[in-house]
Amino acid sequence: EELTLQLKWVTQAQFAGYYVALDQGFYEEEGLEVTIKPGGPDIAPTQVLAGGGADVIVEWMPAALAAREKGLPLVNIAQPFKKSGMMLTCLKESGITDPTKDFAGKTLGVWFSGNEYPFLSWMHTLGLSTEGGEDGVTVLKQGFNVDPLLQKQAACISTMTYNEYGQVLDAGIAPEDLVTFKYEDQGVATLEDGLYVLESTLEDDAKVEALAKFVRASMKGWRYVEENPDESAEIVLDNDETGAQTIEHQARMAQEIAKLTAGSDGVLDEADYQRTVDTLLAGGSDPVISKEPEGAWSHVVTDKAAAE
Amino acid sequence: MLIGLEALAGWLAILVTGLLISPKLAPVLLVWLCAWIFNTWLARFDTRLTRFLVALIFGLTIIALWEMIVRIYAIPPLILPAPSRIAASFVANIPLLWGDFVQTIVKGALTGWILGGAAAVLTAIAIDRSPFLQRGLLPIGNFVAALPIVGIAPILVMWFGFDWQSKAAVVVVMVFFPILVNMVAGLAATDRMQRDQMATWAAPYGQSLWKMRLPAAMPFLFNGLKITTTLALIGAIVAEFFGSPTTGMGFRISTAVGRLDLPLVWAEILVAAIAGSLFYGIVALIEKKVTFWHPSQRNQRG
Amino acid sequence: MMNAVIAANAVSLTFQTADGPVHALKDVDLTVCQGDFVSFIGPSGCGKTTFLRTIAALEMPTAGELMVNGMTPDEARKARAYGYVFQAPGLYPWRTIAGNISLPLEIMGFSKPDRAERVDRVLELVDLEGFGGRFPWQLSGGMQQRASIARALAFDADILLMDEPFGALDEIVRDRLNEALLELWRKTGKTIGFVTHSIPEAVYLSTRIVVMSPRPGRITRVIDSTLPAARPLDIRDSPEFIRLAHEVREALREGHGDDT
Amino acid sequence: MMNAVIAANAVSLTFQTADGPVHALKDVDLTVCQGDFVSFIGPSGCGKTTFLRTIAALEMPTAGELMVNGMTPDEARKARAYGYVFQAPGLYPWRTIAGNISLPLEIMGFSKPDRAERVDRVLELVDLEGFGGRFPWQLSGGMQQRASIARALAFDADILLMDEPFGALDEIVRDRLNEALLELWRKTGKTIGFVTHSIPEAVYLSTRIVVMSPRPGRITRVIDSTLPAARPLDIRDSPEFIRLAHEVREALREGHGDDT
Amino acid sequence: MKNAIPILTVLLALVVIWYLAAIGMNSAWVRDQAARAGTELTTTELVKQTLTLERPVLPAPHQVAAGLWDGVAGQKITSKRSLVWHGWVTLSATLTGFAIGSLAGILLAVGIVHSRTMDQSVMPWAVASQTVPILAIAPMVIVVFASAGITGLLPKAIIAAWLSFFPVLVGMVKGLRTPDAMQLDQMKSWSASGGQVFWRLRLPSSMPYLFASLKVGIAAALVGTIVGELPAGASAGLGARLLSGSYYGQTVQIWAALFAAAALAAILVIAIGRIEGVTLRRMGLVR
Ligand SMILES: Nc1ncnc2c1ncn2[C@@H]1O[C@H](COP(=O)(O)OP(=O)(O)OP(=O)(O)O)[C@@H](O)[C@H]1O
Ligand SMILES: Nc1ncnc2c1ncn2[C@@H]1O[C@H](COP(=O)(O)OP(=O)(O)OP(=O)(O)O)[C@@H](O)[C@H]1O
Ligand SMILES: Cc1ncc(C[n+]2csc(CCO)c2C)c(N)n1
Ligand SMILES: [Mg+2]
Ligand SMILES: [Mg+2]
Repeated sequence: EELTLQLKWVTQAQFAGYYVALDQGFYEEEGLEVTIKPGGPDIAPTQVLAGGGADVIVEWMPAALAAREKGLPLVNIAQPFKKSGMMLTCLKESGITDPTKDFAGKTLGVWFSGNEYPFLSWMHTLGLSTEGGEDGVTVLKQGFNVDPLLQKQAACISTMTYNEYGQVLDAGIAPEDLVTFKYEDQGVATLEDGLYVLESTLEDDAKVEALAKFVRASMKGWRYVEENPDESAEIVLDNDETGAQTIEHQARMAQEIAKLTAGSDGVLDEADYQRTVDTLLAGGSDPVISKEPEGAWSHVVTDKAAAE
Repeated sequence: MLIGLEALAGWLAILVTGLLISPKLAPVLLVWLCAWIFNTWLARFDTRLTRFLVALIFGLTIIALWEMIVRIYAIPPLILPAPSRIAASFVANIPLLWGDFVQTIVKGALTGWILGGAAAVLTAIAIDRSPFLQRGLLPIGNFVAALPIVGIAPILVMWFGFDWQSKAAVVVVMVFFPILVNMVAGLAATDRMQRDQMATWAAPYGQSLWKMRLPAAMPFLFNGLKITTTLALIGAIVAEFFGSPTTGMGFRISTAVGRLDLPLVWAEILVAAIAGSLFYGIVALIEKKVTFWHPSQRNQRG
Repeated sequence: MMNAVIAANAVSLTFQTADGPVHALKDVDLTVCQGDFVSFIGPSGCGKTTFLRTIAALEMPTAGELMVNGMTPDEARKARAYGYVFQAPGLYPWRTIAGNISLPLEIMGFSKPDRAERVDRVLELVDLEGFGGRFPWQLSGGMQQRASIARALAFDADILLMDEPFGALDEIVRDRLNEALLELWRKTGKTIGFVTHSIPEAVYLSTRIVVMSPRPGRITRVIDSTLPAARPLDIRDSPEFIRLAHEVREALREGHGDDT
Repeated sequence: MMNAVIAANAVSLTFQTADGPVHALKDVDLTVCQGDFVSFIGPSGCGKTTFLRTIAALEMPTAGELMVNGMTPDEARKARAYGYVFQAPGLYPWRTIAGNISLPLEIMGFSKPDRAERVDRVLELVDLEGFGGRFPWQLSGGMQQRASIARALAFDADILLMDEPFGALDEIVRDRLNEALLELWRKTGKTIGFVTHSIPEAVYLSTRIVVMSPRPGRITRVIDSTLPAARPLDIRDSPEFIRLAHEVREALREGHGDDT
Repeated sequence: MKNAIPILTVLLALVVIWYLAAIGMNSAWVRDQAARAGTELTTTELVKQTLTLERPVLPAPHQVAAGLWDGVAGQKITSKRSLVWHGWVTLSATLTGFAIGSLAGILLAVGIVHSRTMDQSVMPWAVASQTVPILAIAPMVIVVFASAGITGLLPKAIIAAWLSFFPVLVGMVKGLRTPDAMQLDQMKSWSASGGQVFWRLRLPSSMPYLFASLKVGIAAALVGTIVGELPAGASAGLGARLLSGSYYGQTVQIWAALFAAAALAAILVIAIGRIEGVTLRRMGLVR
């Protein structure tokens, strides 16, 4: 059986579980033929799914719920990432120590293309406008890399624990010179990499069967990553067509990722879901979602996966 | 008349194959055929008004066909929104679109285009007297012009910050060499007799530059300016992908795609197309006024 | 000898081209006096244009000596001694006829009212009153050529060099301009160098006819005109005129080699 | 009257332009017989070219009747009755001289050996043997013009229409080509329509000289030549020639209004 | 060859300017680092460090050269780290797109020259089509094609074709219209058919214009391909290489890919120039 998975970003250890499952033949054992499509900047996985270019996508929940409100019936079928890896990283010399007081008047780097929702929620809870000015923050659409921080174009930038933070360190800035704020610690964490399909897919029992196999094999992949981060990094590297990744960086990423997947068996925890929804609903004047979503998740696939 | 019959046969063939591929296409093909026949009839008059009408009808037909196809095949709006939805989004978002237009086109593209153009013209005049520099600079210029902007953009964003200044810098880099090359060619465009005349009057360099070379270079300069109008827009928009404040057309397009607000994306594209056509049209109009004497302008009557 | 305006002494000019050297002029000797009307005639490529250009300092001779008004040609050029009419009108299309005529005047620093006055005067001279505001491309070829002549006349240079100025005109218009040119020359006493392909034209206009021959470009005959100073148009049917024309044709045919 | 090859009956042609109608031809009557050599002369813009083009069906008369070989001009064109030589050589730069000459032959579907044979024949006729493999820009202007004439001759049309074919050539070359053209005409008995600006050329070549006048374009005089059929070049110094030339000049001057 | 000395001179000047700029732009970072580490720097040390940074703001020429050399010669051609391999991926899509684009341009031009309706309808919109920021919506194009089951080389090639068809169209329309009235009249006086006029007059006279616009077109096609490669992040090609370099802040890698792309463009343009030379010489259009 054939399945196409659309990733949220370029080939890197963030998606090691899937690559390992493919490489180690976990999918094959289940009788699946899986194609993994790497993503990239400005590729919206939700749009690819809507266009029929993929069967399953890896997406963050805020973007998925926003798409659902826009009329694209996305359903979360599994949640391999238990924790959020998002944080805001600031230079110590910018003088920021307390998010509730020090952000006003500063420039902050934020990712857009559907990744901006957690940030907007957070700023709303802090009561900060994102339109700039004395008592708001100036938002800069952060490009592909950590340059805005290194060039001091922004006081803080968005980073992932497993990726951009490492890049900042690699660039030669010591951890002592940095201040970081994890969304997790600020109480605004939202669920990250989950697996989503269209509602209609779940009406087809054969498809559900295949998805169950897929989730089971993928989780097996993630377990493997947690146990063998270095080898997993190698596997990811083999699958990277650009040849730009380095083993050091990917190995560290695999280790950091393992911290986020730890404790997840793929089943979405309703409490986590509710926390994400609540955070998003609090989104202020331009809320990410305006009403409590319904049917945005389903356990049928994970239940089936566990049953066999 | 014979040619008319041939063309008709051709259209019938297209019609039949179209219907064979998908019978649902019948109304689409019918509208197309009617519009085409009407246009063919209209094109015969060949006046300024009918030329405009023909182009307009062609455009409207395309839009009508687009709307029909989207509806007939129920194409999801997440892939291709219908023109009616795009228009609705356009109307609903005019203040937003205006802000983006100012940020990207007025501040980014226009500033960069003017700076780049001015720099190119001055450079051309500076190297005009030195064949050595010309021979050395132009091939390298062509090489630099071939550098894909997408590669330069992140670097310039890194250098000039994320606001419109870096977009203008990208535009400067993009338009500089095409204008330079045209201007250098233009300054060399005087024929030998015209230069000899200046020599028999013992004209100093400044006079012959001002009274002969610059006027003679205008058609070439405007050629370069026209080509670069669309380049300037593209450069300013694409550069926003590599970092921008939270306004601008490139910013809006990428975030709107992320939010699956496709009608807004297309409304931005519409703004870009209108602005680009206007920009081009205005430059062409100025060209007409400035180079009224050039054969290519004189022959365009009626 | 009267005061020599142009004195060429064994002037040679060789162009270096990709196919080897071209001897455009070889050992050309010629003295032109104040008030002479000298025509140059000869087959294509014999160096007529080149010689005129050399006089005007648009080319440098590679050998020999050339003096104009006792100066080098380049000094004479800087002293604005020449009016030069090129074979094609060569008007600047972005200037009106009046603007074209006033262009050399601007360059030479004439005052604005002086310019306007001169432009009007020469426009009348070449029969173009009322066309000053038109652009060159709105005029017929003949009118453009006349404007170009007017331009060369406007700043009153002592030496007028004209390279086939009437080549593109029809016979009737040409006759008129020939008459007008003779008239102007008689009135002003300018020294004129005139290139033409037409034997009757050369005979009709000149005090001296210089016959040239190609490969290498050289002077083969200099024929002094025996016609009177006053020349109505039908002097061209007179036996004296026909004799001179015949002489020129014979001279031309001698110098005309196996060319194309 | 002998068999009329071209019969124009009150032919008029008016161009509609942005500045109003231009009467390029008005009530032109003319009959040209088999074997005639007709020259058209007249000031610029009098409709010479337009009349030639109308005969060749490149323009449509707006009034009047025009018959060629008893057909409409367009039928005659389709029957390939014309060879047309334009004022400029108009050779295709991407074809050799031989390729240029054979182009109309290819279009008309002549066989390959026939083409080669004809190309050789006309090249010889215009004195260009050995130049068939050259490209146009490797030849002088005169040679190009001859190649262009050769091209019009190659397919042996009965009617040869030539629009100032020698306008750009110098006098000596022109003389030669004039002689050659007369020779050809005598040998083949073609009917020739010939536009020129030169009075001596018209007198030298023609059996009839058509003098035209502008605004509106019309025929003002038709002068039948009294010269003998055999015409050496120095016939031009004969009193009869000079008389004819004078007559033509007078006719021209009459028709020449207040033009430019 | 007489151009060699001027080019080398200008090149030398550029390299010098580049070095100075590299020192200038990188020094802020070096100073910052020194301050963080609490050390003092001598000028020579400063200069040395600015030219050997791992993540320079502006890499020095020798760093780029080393990056290029490593990418071209330091790897097996089939390796994913080889610029030759990425160049090849980009090249194949460029050529496909260029073929589609120029063919479309030529066919449209033929139609426009022969049909007044097409001339009046299509031409104004062809101009407008180029004002659509195709580069900005490239990601969407890729997605839309993917939804129609078209993936891989073709979507990139279509973006390339979109950018390259316009110059070819404009040049070809101009070229096909170069024959002047006299040449057309000549054909008419021989009563040539429409096809004969096209093949023997219009097409040959359009050749110089065609080649000039093909050169512009192929450079545009390359830009289109590279942009098409960007959103498809992790796939191969010079565009992907640029992007990943940018993503990881590896300036040397960006510049190396950039120069590789420019060199590819230069090679393509020169190649067309060669074909042009041979063709036009055969046609006798070059002296
Ligand atoms: N710039 C140049 N470089 C090389 N050769 C030249 C140059 N200018 C003229 N010649 C050659 O010098 C010779 C004389 O040319 P010139 O123009 O003086 O002839 P001409 O008598 O004016 O002919 P025409 O009657 O055709 O105008 C010709 O063989 C020409 O090819
Ligand atoms: N296509 C056209 N459209 C409008 N007017 C035209 C056109 N062709 C010719 N004319 C006008 O018709 C008149 C006759 O032109 P024609 O070319 O026949 O003159 P001609 O006698 O050949 O002159 P020349 O000696 O200058 O070649 C002129 O006034 C000309 O401006
Ligand atoms: C233009 C752009 N858009 C979004 C992201 C954010 N993003 C997508 S996946 C992912 C996980 C980290 O690798 C992150 C942060 C980015 N970096 N650049
Ligand atoms: Mg000359
Ligand atoms: Mg004519």
